[in-house]
Amino acid sequence: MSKLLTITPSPHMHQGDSVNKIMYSVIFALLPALIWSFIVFGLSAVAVTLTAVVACIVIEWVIQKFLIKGEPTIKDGTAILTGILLAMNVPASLPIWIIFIGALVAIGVGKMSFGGLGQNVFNPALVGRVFLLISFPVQMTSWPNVSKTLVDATTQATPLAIVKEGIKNGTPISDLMAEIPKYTELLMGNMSGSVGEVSAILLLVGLVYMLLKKIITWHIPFTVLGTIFVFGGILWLVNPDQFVDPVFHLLTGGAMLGAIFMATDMVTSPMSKKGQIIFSIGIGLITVSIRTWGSYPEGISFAILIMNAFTPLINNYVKPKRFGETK
Amino acid sequence: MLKTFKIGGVHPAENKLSAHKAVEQLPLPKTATIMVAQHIGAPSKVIVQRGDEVKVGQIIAQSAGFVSTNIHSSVSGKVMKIDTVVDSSGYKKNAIVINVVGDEWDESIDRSTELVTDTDLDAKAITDKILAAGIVGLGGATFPTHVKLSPPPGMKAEVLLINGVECEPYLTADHRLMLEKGDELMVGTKILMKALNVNRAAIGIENNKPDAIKHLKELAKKYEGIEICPLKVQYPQGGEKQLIKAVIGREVPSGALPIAVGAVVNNVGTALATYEAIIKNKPLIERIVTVTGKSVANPSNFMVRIGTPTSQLIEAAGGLPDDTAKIISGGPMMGKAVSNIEVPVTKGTSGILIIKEEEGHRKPMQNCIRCGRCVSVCPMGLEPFLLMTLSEKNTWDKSEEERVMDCIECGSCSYTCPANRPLLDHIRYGKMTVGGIIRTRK
Amino acid sequence: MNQWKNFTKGFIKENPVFVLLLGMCPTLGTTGSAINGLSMGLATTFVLVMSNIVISLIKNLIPDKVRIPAFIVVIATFVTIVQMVMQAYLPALFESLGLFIPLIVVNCIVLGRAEAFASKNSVGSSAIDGIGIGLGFAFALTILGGVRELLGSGKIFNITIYPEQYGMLVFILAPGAFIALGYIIAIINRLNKQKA
Amino acid sequence: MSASLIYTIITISSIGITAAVILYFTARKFYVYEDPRIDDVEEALPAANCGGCGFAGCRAFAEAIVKDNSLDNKFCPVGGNDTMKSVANIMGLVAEQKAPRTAVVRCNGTCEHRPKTNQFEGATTCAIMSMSYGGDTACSYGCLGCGDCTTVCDFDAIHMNPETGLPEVDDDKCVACGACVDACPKSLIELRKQMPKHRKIYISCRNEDKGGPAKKACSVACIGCGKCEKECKFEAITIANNLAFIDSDKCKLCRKCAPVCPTNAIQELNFPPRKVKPVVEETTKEA
Amino acid sequence: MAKLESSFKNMVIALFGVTLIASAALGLVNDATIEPIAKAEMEKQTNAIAAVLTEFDSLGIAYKFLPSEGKDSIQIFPALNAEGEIISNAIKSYTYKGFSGYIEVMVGISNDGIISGYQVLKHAETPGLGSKMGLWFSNAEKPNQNVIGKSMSAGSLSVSKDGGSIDAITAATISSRAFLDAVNRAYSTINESGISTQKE
Repeated sequence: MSKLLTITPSPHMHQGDSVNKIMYSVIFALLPALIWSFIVFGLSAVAVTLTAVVACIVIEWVIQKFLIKGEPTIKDGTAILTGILLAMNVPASLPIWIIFIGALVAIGVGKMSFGGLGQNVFNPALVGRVFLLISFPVQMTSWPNVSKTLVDATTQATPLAIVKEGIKNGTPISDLMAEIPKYTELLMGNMSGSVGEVSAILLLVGLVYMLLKKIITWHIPFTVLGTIFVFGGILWLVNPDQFVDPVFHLLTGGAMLGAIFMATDMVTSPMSKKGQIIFSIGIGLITVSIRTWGSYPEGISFAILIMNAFTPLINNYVKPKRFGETK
Repeated sequence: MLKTFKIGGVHPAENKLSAHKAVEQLPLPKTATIMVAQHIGAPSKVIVQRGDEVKVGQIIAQSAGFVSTNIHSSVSGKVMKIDTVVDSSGYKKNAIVINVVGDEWDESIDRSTELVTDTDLDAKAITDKILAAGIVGLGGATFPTHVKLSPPPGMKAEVLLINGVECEPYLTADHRLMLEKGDELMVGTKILMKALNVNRAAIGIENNKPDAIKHLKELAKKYEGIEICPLKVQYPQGGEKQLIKAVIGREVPSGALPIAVGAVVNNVGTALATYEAIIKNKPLIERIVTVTGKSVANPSNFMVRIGTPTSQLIEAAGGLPDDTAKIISGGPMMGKAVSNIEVPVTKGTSGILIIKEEEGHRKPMQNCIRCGRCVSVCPMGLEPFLLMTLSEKNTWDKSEEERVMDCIECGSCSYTCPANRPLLDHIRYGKMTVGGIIRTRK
Repeated sequence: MNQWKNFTKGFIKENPVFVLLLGMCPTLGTTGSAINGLSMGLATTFVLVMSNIVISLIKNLIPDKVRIPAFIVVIATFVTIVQMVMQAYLPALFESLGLFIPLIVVNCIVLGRAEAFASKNSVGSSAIDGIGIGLGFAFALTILGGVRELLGSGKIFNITIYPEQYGMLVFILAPGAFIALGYIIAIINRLNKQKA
Repeated sequence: MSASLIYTIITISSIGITAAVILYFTARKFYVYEDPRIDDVEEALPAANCGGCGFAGCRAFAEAIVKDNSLDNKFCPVGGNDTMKSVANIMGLVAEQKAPRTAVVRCNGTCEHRPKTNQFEGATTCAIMSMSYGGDTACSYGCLGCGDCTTVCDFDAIHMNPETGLPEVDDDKCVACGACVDACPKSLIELRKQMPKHRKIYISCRNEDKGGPAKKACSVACIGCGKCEKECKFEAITIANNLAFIDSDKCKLCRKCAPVCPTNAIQELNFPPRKVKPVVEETTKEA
Repeated sequence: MAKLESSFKNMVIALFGVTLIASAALGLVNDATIEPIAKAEMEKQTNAIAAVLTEFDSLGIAYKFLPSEGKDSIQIFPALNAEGEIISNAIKSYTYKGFSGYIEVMVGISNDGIISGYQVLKHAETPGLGSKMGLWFSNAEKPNQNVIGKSMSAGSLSVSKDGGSIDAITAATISSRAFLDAVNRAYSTINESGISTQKE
């Protein structure tokens, strides 16, 4: 025989899934919500998204090629995903140069500083987003008005911001609710907010797709949303005049986007199912706490980043159930 | 709901290409190379010399300890040499090479096919005879069977499990055995029950072999105490601990043997070999081997004498295809890629699998993305990603703490890893090293 | 020891901030601008030099078991003097550094030099060591302050480089201090590695 | 003098006195004696913490020396005789002098000498490869080329040569700590006595097969023919298990053995070029 | 000279000596700087007052007044003209309604209710947003956001969102409201105290 026999230790079969496939499937799952946001916010959203994606790819390539001097791995789709998620977390009206800085921070600080794919402690897109939020608070909280996008963008507060300010001023919840869109509209995607926050229902479509493709399991998204619902609900039951109702919590802000696409980021979430549930409960509690008592109207980004920091600890202490373990 | 184990598991494509092929007798080889170490434990002691004439079934190497067993000549002829030969791993191992002349069987062996359903030997005598016949676990682990039949003091077997799961993709040897030698299997099981002094036995079969389940269920009516237990198709259903969990719902504690929960597991092949040894006085000199693979012209099941070179089996199944990348001895999940096409069949060879070029190579390794799939598929509830890292960093004490020794090397982790990381390679190394450390501690 | 080497080691090779990672509290807290960093660095330098001199003078009078309290008292005295003088004559600077001046007492650079150097060496060497390390500290704080000020508000020493609206606020805040420090240390490590 | 000044002096001074009293009694109560020689010995050691001495690190080594108060079987390979001498001075003992050693790699199975018979695709560490397979060549004794020895070296003294696929020791950097010796699953690395100008002559092979298979697997394998053994006047060469071995403590670097080897398995390094009969040159070229 | 041993006598004497000298040094420096420090503090306050009041000759005696709304008393610094009449007041006002709570503002209001200037003394508002109030409300080029020169006598100030005349800081309406709350409190306190109308 002319060819050499290959020798490898077992197993000799592989499921055939790859990092690339997973990443591109997640991107695919994001598309409906992304396309809807293009329709709602128009060209500015397209520009923001394109800039973020291209910037992420270029920055990752430059860092890998010239700083780390390794083999660039941009083809695995993670940079594209980070770019899309970053774009979905900022207002569509954000100036291009700011989103570029966001991409630089997301990839440069959030990902490559830790050693690249798989090594990062924090979700890179959220690192970028929070960096921008702290650095450029004005631009990052000027949301284009959905209903007037085709004309010139005027700014409008997000439902969460309206409620937050209202409560601060002592306006009763019932009056505030009149100011914000109806729940059905929130679900369909008719509120001001970040590029990717607008349509809860299309994000849910993405979730269903990812669950069917077995890219993620139900544990993280359902626990995060469930915790937000339950904790928000408890507060609401205690005093419906002081606290908004739980459905409002679920439908507004980045709750859906965060729970479905950001918290489930494999790299920064715990490995075991038990750990994932602890992680998700933490996110839910911190999110509602920040929304209710914190100084920012929305808190899921911070909540996810905070729990990201706990992930190694959770991984260390929460072990899967061992076979043959006696309780 | 079908019974199964509870933690982890995967479901690889089954590819049972040769399931409908009846077992054929493979012609005798020209020379038989019989390895001296064919089982777990001490290598046997060679008792023949160069130039000796041997008969089929004649003992040529003797058990050299409690965990060891006898080896018999599978052919008749002349001992050509006793020397080292390259085995499947590329290392040189001792072997007895016999030049085959004719097919002359030892007189004590009963070669008739008539079914005898009972033996008057007692438990001790059965166990002794199993040792004398050189029977080892034929599922692949090759653990000497007589050791399994001798529970340590203070322990008592309650149930005998016969493993007809055959969860490895491609392999069909056990499947064919159950279909074609059902009665002998049943009698063998009864004998093993007698040896263990238990009155309950269960044969676990994966649900993808409905004909075998039906056939054995029919037969089981005749044999008291044997039940047939269909199991969900889930890899590694055939793992000893997984099978026990699935069939009787008990979990073997970490580091303990199945006997700790009152179970003894034997392969269907072992049960058949027991029947032949006890009833027909025939030692373990041949076994059923599946020769298969997507590129193989004629995937088949052969009855093969121990010591036959692999090349002869492949030839019988239609020859070695041109685009062969790997030849695997055993199944695709736990089998071993052989370095050399001439390696002989041993007692543990359950199949010869030929893998095509496009499926035969590992994809480039990527960074771990901590997706946690290895954790969710591990049937032992371990964290393969962690064990691999610990192994790479040589942190053995932590590795032991994380129960690296519990790994059953089923390969589910490597199979499922989207980043193509060689998890099992590193874990196996960790297991070997930690095992060595534990032994020196004692 | 070569006195020149003794003096220069504090800048890069044994830079208290970038290499030894000492005195992080004032480093992160006071470097919102280059001028604040520089002032804090100089204040620390003064305390460092004075305490080094005094400690090397009295080193043989102090029994081993009470040396730490004695050193701390010496250091605390000089810090308090700095604080009072600054409050009296530089009230604006005192306003922005106020909280961190008393903390110089427990700045491990000062006690560290006292313990590791001044208590074993002559007055002259100790003074030079104090100046070197102190200026290295001031240098590090100024660089960090400059970087933060430049990135955060587009200025350096209050001279506008680019319009403030393009500044990244986070660099003025505490997280920016960590990020900037981290990357400066990375660059210094890289430079040191290349040299080696 | 103002009142505040007096108050200051009184309060601070009384704090000082109280502290001194407390410290004095605390120091007496919690007095712990630690042999100051441990610190001294540790300071004399090279602080490489490589474990070459067999202890967990330099501190552990120092503690062991002071505790046992002897230098038997204790040697720091990194610092060598100088370090041991200064340690001995601290301890007031006599240091055992050891000849300095360096590591050599006893395999010369480059790609051309030793053709591949298989293609290995598992995890690329020698340990894992040797655990599951003898290697990807017909010689199951030779270098696997995955570089386990290079990763364990704390002194940057051993590197893979990408052309030959074999590791090479940097004599100037090697301190003979033995980390690579332990790391090599094939036990190919040997610590040999350091000769003048780093001259070395050794059997660059560990193949214990009989002549035929050995030669077939690798063209420069030692076939255990014994010619070198007969040639050596100093009884430095012994043959065991079809394999020759040159004892570096007995070898006088006469170089008589190398030309007689039929397979060129004897490696000579850092020698001046040979002025010998062209016949030998011929054979060298052929190999 | 060898190091002193750690005997009881040595330890006590050494530490006593060190503390004695140190405290003496400290006391001396304290005595020397006590006046400049007081002067600097004074100057700081005077500067703040001077920054918010346009024209005055001297400062009257500062006093504190507890407004009917609010829990803390407010410090008022009356400014006098050459004749010793109060022409305006600098009021150290506060609010708790800031985005991050407490804000302290020095506001200068003339007797006829015109705001002559303000200075934010203490705040913890979001940098880049609420923190801009120091400049935002004194921008002479943007009449809609400038409070200086506005008359308080017509009623309290409020942001345009709440129907008032002042444009809030972009994306920091709460801080803006809080700021105006502090300004309004300053005016109402002055009115309540009634001292501005009294002549001394």
